[in-house]
Amino acid sequence: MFKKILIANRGEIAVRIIRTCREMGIATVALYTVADRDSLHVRLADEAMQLHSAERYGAADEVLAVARQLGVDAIHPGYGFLAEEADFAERCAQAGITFVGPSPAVIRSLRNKVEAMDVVKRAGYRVPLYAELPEGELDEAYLAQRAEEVGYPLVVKSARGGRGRGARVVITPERLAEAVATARREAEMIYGDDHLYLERVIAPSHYVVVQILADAHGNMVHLGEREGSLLRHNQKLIEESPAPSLQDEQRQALWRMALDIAHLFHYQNTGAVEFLVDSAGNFHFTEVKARIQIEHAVSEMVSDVDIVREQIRIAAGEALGRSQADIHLSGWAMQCRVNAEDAWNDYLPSPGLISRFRLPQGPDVRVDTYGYVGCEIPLRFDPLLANLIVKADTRDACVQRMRRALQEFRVVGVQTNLPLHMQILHDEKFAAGDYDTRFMTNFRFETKCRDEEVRQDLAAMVAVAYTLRRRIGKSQTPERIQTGWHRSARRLPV
Amino acid sequence: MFKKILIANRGEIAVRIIRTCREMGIATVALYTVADRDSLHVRLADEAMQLHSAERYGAADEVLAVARQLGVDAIHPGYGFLAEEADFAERCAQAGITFVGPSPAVIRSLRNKVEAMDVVKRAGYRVPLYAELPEGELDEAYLAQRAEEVGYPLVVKSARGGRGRGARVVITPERLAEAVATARREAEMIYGDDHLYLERVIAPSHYVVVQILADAHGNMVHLGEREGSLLRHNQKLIEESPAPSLQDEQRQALWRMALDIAHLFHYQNTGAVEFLVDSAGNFHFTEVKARIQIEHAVSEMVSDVDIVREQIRIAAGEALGRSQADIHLSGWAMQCRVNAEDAWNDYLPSPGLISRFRLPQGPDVRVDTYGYVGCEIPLRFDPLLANLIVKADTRDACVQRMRRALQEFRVVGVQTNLPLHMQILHDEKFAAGDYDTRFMTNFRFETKCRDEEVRQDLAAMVAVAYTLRRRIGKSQTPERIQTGWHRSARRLPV
Amino acid sequence: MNKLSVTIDDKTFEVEVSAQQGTAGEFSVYVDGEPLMVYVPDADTPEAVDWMIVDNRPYEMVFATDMRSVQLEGLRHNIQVRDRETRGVRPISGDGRIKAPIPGLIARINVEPEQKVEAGQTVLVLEAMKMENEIRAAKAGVVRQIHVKPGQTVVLHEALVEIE
Amino acid sequence: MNKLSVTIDDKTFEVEVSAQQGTAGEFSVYVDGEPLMVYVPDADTPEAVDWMIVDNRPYEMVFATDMRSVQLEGLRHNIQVRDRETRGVRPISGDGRIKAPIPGLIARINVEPEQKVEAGQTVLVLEAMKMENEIRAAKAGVVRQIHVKPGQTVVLHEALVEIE
Repeated sequence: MFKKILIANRGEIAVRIIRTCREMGIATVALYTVADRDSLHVRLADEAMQLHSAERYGAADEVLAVARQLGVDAIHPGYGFLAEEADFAERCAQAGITFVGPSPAVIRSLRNKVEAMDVVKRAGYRVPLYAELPEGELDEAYLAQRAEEVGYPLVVKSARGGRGRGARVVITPERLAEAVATARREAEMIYGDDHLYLERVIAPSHYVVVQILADAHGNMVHLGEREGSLLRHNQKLIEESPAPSLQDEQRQALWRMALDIAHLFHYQNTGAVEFLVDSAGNFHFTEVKARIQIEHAVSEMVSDVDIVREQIRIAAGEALGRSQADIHLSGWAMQCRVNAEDAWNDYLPSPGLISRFRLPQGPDVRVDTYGYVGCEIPLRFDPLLANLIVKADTRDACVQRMRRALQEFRVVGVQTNLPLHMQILHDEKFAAGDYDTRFMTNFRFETKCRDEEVRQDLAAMVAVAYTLRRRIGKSQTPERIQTGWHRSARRLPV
Repeated sequence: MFKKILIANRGEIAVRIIRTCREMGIATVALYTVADRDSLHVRLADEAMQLHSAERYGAADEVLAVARQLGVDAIHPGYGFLAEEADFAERCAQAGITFVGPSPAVIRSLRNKVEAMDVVKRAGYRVPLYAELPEGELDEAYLAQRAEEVGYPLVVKSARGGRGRGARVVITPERLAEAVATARREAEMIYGDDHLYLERVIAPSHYVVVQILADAHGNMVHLGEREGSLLRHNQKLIEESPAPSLQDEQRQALWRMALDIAHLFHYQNTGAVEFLVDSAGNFHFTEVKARIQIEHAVSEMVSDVDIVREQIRIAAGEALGRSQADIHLSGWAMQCRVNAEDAWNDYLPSPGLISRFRLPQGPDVRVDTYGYVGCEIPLRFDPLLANLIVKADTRDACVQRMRRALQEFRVVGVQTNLPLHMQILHDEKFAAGDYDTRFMTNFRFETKCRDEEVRQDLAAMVAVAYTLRRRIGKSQTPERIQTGWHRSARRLPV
Repeated sequence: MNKLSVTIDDKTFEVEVSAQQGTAGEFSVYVDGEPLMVYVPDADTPEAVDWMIVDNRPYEMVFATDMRSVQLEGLRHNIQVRDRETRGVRPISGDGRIKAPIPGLIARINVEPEQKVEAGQTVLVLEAMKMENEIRAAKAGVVRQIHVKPGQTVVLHEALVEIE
Repeated sequence: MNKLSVTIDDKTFEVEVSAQQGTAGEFSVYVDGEPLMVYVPDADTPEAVDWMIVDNRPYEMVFATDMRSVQLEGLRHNIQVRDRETRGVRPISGDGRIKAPIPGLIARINVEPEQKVEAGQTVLVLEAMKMENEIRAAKAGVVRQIHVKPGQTVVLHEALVEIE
């Protein structure tokens, strides 16, 4: 087994990986930028090195240099940044360092979304209608014709990016040319590759993924499916397992299909095979995420498998050590992605210094976060502050538990989307498990309080708060309070 | 189901009960003394009432008065205080309020430890040698003779108290009379009942309990056993399930025996049947704890059953709804009792205001606590600050996970016994599961640091800390810092 | 005792607040005549207050640092407080120095150096929690010094203007 | 640059500390000649410091408020710091007022009002972190005022004695 692992990531996933490494007796090396220096992953690691180059956690050269300098024998990329970068994985191998993930070849074949769909389609599985676009300038007529083949509404995507960033939905032909141009610029900017394709939109639909584990000895298992149909800005806000939209027979079929598809690519390590489920209940393969996912803990909860531990064991060449029969999926798990963003201000990021931080506790409640009281939430990175995951025997109990956990979760110093989650969890249709990809589009964030007793009590509390503040004479300049308050959260009285 | 439950307790167990009530949609009423007003259970409850009488949480009259005033339909006593008080349970019934626990009759028959042992002995089960002592002044010769029948070493116990408080070990006859006198005074003081008995000491031994659930419809199940042989001052420091000292056949026999004994008392609700296991592997029944226990979460972890929820359902007259076959004990769970006490100062209580509080997180780690940053830990009550519970597939993995969790657990403002737990978890024999009731007696708390690099780094850090403090001119009077620092943890700069 | 008008979103309540003698953090409050007991932890550090108990109902909330809104149970409410006492408040000190009766922001200054003023004449306007307080001269005289500028924030009892 | 003797339990280290220019919270430290880089978060609030990074090794610790012990990785170490500079430190101000060069506790006062003192004569002893600092007169003169008493704690630059 590895002696020392470098974690080329930040935030809650870096903390998550450190925890498992520590339990496995593996020393950890954390990386940090100046903005991240006070993050929890730096405090918890055995060693911590600062990154100086502009690419930050994506700086392949610097990461490899640190890895060599500190003599690590493996690098865990987490998600994003250097995950799913075949070239980086190759350079690790050349440096004699194990990349915790699939082989460069597998990453490459999966990173090109069009080729991946070709393979799956040839194998006889359903995929969305799609059409690859040649590089360079395109003849309008040709473009229009390709679009006709796919049909409208369609989405213009980066061949490297897959679903998510850089994608452009086109409802009618006249918007096509412009959308392609924009998507090309974005793809070039985000992925350094302007290779595009058109994909037919399937809506309404359900997003489901199957979590799989595959070792180097030909053993492959799945840990059930997750549904992530609750999206905002292409981000999964809530994910759960099992998928409420599926019947058990569908589940079985989905699992088999996912394993077969993973075999097509000779997949290894952990990954998620993603599908769209149309209203007729057909599964359309979209892509394979060749890395750990933000929502992996949901599958950990229902399967009782530590996915990060298995990832590391597989990377070290060990056998899975459990067959599908040994994996008992039980109960219902759900994850809320808690972002540092302001639900009352168009969900803009809300950076700042955390002055209070109370994590929910109790049976089968788990929070993965890099925050703590006194920790600065930087503006630069993803607003993801914490993953709140709960599990219970049934979906109803799971929803009840999540509501309870959300109520206990307390963050002061930055604004979070906890109020949004609370309202979604109290939405009748969501509570009934009756939702699809349209849910968030139609969801309205409630802002009015209708309970008169609460308002009366609130009036009393506001009056007392005002009286107290007036009594203690202090300047009320917001700036001074925002910085002052927090900083002074550790100051001695003079 | 109940609409509103009053929780006649404090600390982590009150918080624990509130969580389940909330998930069941039951409103909660918290009680608090002035010293406890800032505890988490007050903040999380739907309603909170202050207790004014000197008996505090044991004040039957006041608790019932509040219950009537706020119209609760059930009272959960937690452990200690009004739990296992038959008279109180009776008064609840008279007031038309459900007492969440066994019937008054059952509590009575179990509360008298001598009668309970009589019953179990008559039924043909092994119990320690014991001899009841008549009330009032005792003739020396008679006392000596009763002691001879029991044999030395023996322990003088309160018939109401059972193991724990008020118990006195006697090694040789000459100490007997004095021990009996002291035990009598203590029993009178603690339990208001000076009824004593002598019990033969079984040492070395293992303390094991079987967690059971029994409904009003004749259904009874067990959730496996726990071992709590690691004691200090009669307090279980660490408890785990399953018991490392038992073989599987022994386990099976123990479970059957526990259920049979519970049936002897027509037991209902949740409880723990306690045994001593001697070096020959014989089980000696000692008592039934007729309430939820501090260590219940260990059984929750391995059985996936929310014991508090079942307790409430049973009290409401509902059927268990699962047979023994539906309960799958899996994995290994362990709990560390984290006390606010100073390991370097003879484990004296360490009250104070919590200035930093970082709870360990990650897969299968759970913390039940009433503390948070800004919370005052009162001197008056039990030093129990938090229960840290972890679960993993195997005992080795469980120990690894507990070490990791202890390392993450951070409390500043009060001193805790976390360092003691860390050292126990690193003890070779404990790690091997090879320990009995003598372990803590022989355990030596390590205080020396042998790592030279760490000391060199420490010297550097101390020098920097000194330099910083000197640069920032502030009074260094410890008192002012201790109070000042914390209070100011929320002060604005002037 | 302190008389306030508290507006929560669109609804205004008339509130009276008085501290309980001898019981730290406890206040007796009347909301539209309705008596309530309010307990506040850390009453000595108001900016830190993030929960209270009203009668027997505990609430956790987050006050905006400028007290213009408060978050409670997942909702954000706009709040406004008008103080029926400090409107047109008289200066604290009997002498010529006019001090700030409450912390706040200097909205307007109505006088100039060397200007003559009558007793009770408005010298400047102090804004605190969205409420304008006219600060008046205690006695007739000449403005000798003005220590503040419009837009400046002042702390409690900070000297504002000196009249001779 | 700051020269210290740091004793951890029974072992004493000679340590030199100097702040890195322009990089907040970073210090260059020599321990018995061994160079180390130390990063301190919240360097502006020393009492709050509960973790640091030495070179690339992060540590979490708890310093006792009196700096007489520190807890690290489950062990408690007695610590003692002696400052090789401030022993016999000269007063900050050139004039007759002697101010505290470091925060601490007045251990002894060696002079009385109206007493004549020579330049360099010890007027009082200031104890800080288990170390006694002799505070001396900058110039000859007569003790006009003594602002402190033995046992009193003083903050940085607090006026102690006035000599005329």
